[in-house]
Amino acid sequence: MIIERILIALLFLSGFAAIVGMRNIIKKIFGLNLLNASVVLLFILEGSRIGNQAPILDADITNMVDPIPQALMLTAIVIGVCVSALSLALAVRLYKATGSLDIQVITERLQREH
Amino acid sequence: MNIESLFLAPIYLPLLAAALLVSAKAFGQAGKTMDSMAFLIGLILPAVCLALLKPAIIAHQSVETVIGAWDTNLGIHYHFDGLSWLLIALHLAISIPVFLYSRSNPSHRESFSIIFFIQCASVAATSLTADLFNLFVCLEVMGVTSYVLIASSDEDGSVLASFTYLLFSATAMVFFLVGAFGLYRVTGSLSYALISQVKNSLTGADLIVAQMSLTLIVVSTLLRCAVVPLSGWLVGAHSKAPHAVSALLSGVLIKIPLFALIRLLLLVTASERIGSILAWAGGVSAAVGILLALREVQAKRLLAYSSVSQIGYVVAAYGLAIEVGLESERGALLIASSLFYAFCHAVAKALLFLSIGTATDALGTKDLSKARGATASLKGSGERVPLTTISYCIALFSISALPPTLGFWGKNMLTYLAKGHGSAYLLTITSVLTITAYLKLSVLFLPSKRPVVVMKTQSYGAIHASYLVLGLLLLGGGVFALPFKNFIITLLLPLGAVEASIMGYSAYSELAKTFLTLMLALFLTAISTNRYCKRLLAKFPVPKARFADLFFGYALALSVMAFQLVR
Amino acid sequence: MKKLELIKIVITVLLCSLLVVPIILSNHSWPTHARNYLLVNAQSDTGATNTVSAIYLGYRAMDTLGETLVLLVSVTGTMAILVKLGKEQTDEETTSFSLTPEKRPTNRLRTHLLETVASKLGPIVLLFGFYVMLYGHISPGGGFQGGVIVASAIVFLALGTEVKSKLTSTFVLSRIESLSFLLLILASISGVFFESGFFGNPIKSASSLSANFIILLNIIIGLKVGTSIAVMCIAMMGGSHDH
Amino acid sequence: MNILLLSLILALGVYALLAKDLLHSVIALSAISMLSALLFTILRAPDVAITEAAVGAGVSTVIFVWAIRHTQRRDKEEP
Repeated sequence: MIIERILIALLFLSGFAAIVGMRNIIKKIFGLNLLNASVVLLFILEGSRIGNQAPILDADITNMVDPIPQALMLTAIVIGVCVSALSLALAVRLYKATGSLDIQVITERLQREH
Repeated sequence: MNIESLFLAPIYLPLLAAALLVSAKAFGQAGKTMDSMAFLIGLILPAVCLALLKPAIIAHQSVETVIGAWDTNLGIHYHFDGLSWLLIALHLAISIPVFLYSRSNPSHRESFSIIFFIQCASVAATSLTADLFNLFVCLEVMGVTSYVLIASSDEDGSVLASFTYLLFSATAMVFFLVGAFGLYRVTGSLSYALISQVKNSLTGADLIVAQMSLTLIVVSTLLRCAVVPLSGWLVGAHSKAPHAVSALLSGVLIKIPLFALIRLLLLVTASERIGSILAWAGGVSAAVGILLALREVQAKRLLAYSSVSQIGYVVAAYGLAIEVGLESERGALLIASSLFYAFCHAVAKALLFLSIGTATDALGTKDLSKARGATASLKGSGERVPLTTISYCIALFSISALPPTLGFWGKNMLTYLAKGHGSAYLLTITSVLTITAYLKLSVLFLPSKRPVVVMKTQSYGAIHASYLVLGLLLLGGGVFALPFKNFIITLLLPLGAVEASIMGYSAYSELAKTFLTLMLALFLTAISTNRYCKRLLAKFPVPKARFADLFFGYALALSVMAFQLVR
Repeated sequence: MKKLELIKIVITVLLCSLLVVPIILSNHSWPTHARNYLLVNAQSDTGATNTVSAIYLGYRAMDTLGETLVLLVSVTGTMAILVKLGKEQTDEETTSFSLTPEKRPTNRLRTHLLETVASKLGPIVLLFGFYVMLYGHISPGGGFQGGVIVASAIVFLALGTEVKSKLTSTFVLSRIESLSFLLLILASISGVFFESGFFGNPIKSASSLSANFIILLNIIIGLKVGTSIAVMCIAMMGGSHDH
Repeated sequence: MNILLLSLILALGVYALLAKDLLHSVIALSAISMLSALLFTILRAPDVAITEAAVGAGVSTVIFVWAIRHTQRRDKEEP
């Protein structure tokens, strides 16, 4: 149980480190994706600890998992993908404008134009 | 129609307007008439609904309801009271003129309107919601609309500004989700009332987890308000966006999350520690923002830095109110004056962004060291009455807290109430520097000897209408400031505030102080235009916010707040 | 300078991990009362046996509306950027994904594998998508998931057929999208006039029919999501200039 | 089983961040989505599994590939 949590925490931290530290903007977006994935995994994993049946009310259901985190995560997954789609579109426009994916180079080139 | 349906009107009517516009666009029917109809449905009708609600609000009807009338443990709670009424009214007061202004710019018209109306709905939902996950969704809708609106500008840097803001706030929203996870796990609920019930009885390790989760949620929401360690994204985003969007973002959107947060903060214990941090953060924001604004030579960037500084006032009073507690008279007055000043700043800053934006467009340059003679250029481009200059002056008076405008009452009342706390000194220094910074900006309108540059000619009808609404709000608010203030205090009563009046205070007794501030500011301006001083100032390095610095500020804010809460 | 930057990054990650890791590792038992309530009442409240659907479109339908809005806005924003890019770039930048068969490198080899498989698979996937959409209230699935499957089916059809069919033209798709968005807003407002409040179930009182509202929402959301994602994918493959 | 899947996901995630070829990273992310979907099925969350498979492995991969096609495939450090 604790090992699973540690693995998820590591996934979270690696995604966060990529967002902060990587210079390539597409890699940053990969990091954001991993961050989202880790939170979704966390919610579903912990929410499934209280039962062993899928949350569909059949006749013989007695001990289902918690459906609330699942419903929340449906929303979170979709929002995550929408945000990363938008950020990728912006990244492509930045590349077309400056010819680079490196955040520092992009910043410098855009500042120089002023 | 019951009170809930009327209160929800600012959410679903703009959505209906957006849906109509989407359909009109797909069927090729979009045009001026459709746009006007959407304006009526999406902005005017909600304003009518708010007017209808006024008697119920004054009678202190505070309704907490579950959307769709489901079970209280599972449904989404919405809270209808004076605070949400005021927030929606604030947003409508700015967004109606901003929408009018935006009609002068025909490019990407349909997409702009659709996204604008969706943003209106999200702002209303944010100010009404009392559910943690719903707050997350509302903030995301608000964020996504902001990113798209910022990137819709034709300026080069706008994409980078939008991308930076997107990545920063999307990451913070994931932290928000982790916070929601922690609170749900410990308390078993997502609505504020139920969370606070359980959380206030927690002990030991559970309490620490709950406090840390609360920290994540509070800091991630404050990011949208651009308090100082979290404000790195604001300047790029607000200066590169189209003028109408800048006015809306700087005027309203940085304040709504702050006041939406108060519903949660009032319920949980130990929130007075958060309040004391916020009071200091507000003071520091005010000072740092204005110092950076003084260095700036680009008109819109100067305004954006000034937004950081002005939100500092709001946050400082807000934090002090939470620290003192709303049950006390001082706390009640402080929260009211915080909201009052948010209103003053929103109107003034929207007017500033619109008028400066129009002026720089007419001049063709934003550089304050070169641009002169905006009035003549505007005249050349087809403006018959110099309303841009006049409304700039009104907004200037308001933001520098000079009578007879709304800002005079707002700022003086706020600094008077904040007296005694350390950040009040920072606020007083800031009000002197604010005048200096705006005097520097005013050179745009000085007459120039050079020949008049005319970039383009356009019609000013819609632009002038928006100026008139905002300018009259500032002047009329100045005349009716005390009744307005008392109105706000009455409306905030259901929050747990006590009846309090500000009888012993009259802003006119502080006229001498205002005069002193003005003299000091003029003196400073005179000094700073001196050649030696300029040389000395130029030696200070300009701080360059890199991408990693944004997150460094975020981590700093997180750890300071967590340390205060867990200690 | 570079070292300072690195130290800053390390401090940032460390501070954030100090806050986040305890929350992730916390050992508090997961709350059960919401689940227990749903076990007994979900079916009578909403008429759906799939409790996730019951929450997603019943108890917390407001979140779903917000999610649909995020999707709408981000697709609109992405499309605006795509249009801007399309104006700037010349035709030489073709991709192997390109929709027009002449531009596809596979076309040169005359294998037709992609076209054949995609055109045969498309209708089947479309049918499956509608199944997932319509049965979301009693089995896993729902409007959103079904919509994404429908979107992939439309993309398959667009890849497979060399003749332009009406189903795959972005023109028709965006009309369906806009109408279903209008319907979604109208459906959510309808409760205001039926005494059940915003996003209330307007046909809640007729207990045997109460699942119908969820089915209706599933269909509307499915159409909305499916068409908007399909429009975006087709535009990304360079097929948006057909009108 | 959960631990195995999670460590695979972590390994793929780290690979996606460190790979020099961005297309490889995209494939790794897509694999992460598929593995997560498998994990969700094991954890009795079929709805989330369907969504993750359709959205994570389907739509987001298409968008990522599109973005890389329009930029550059290699992640090269610039001076």
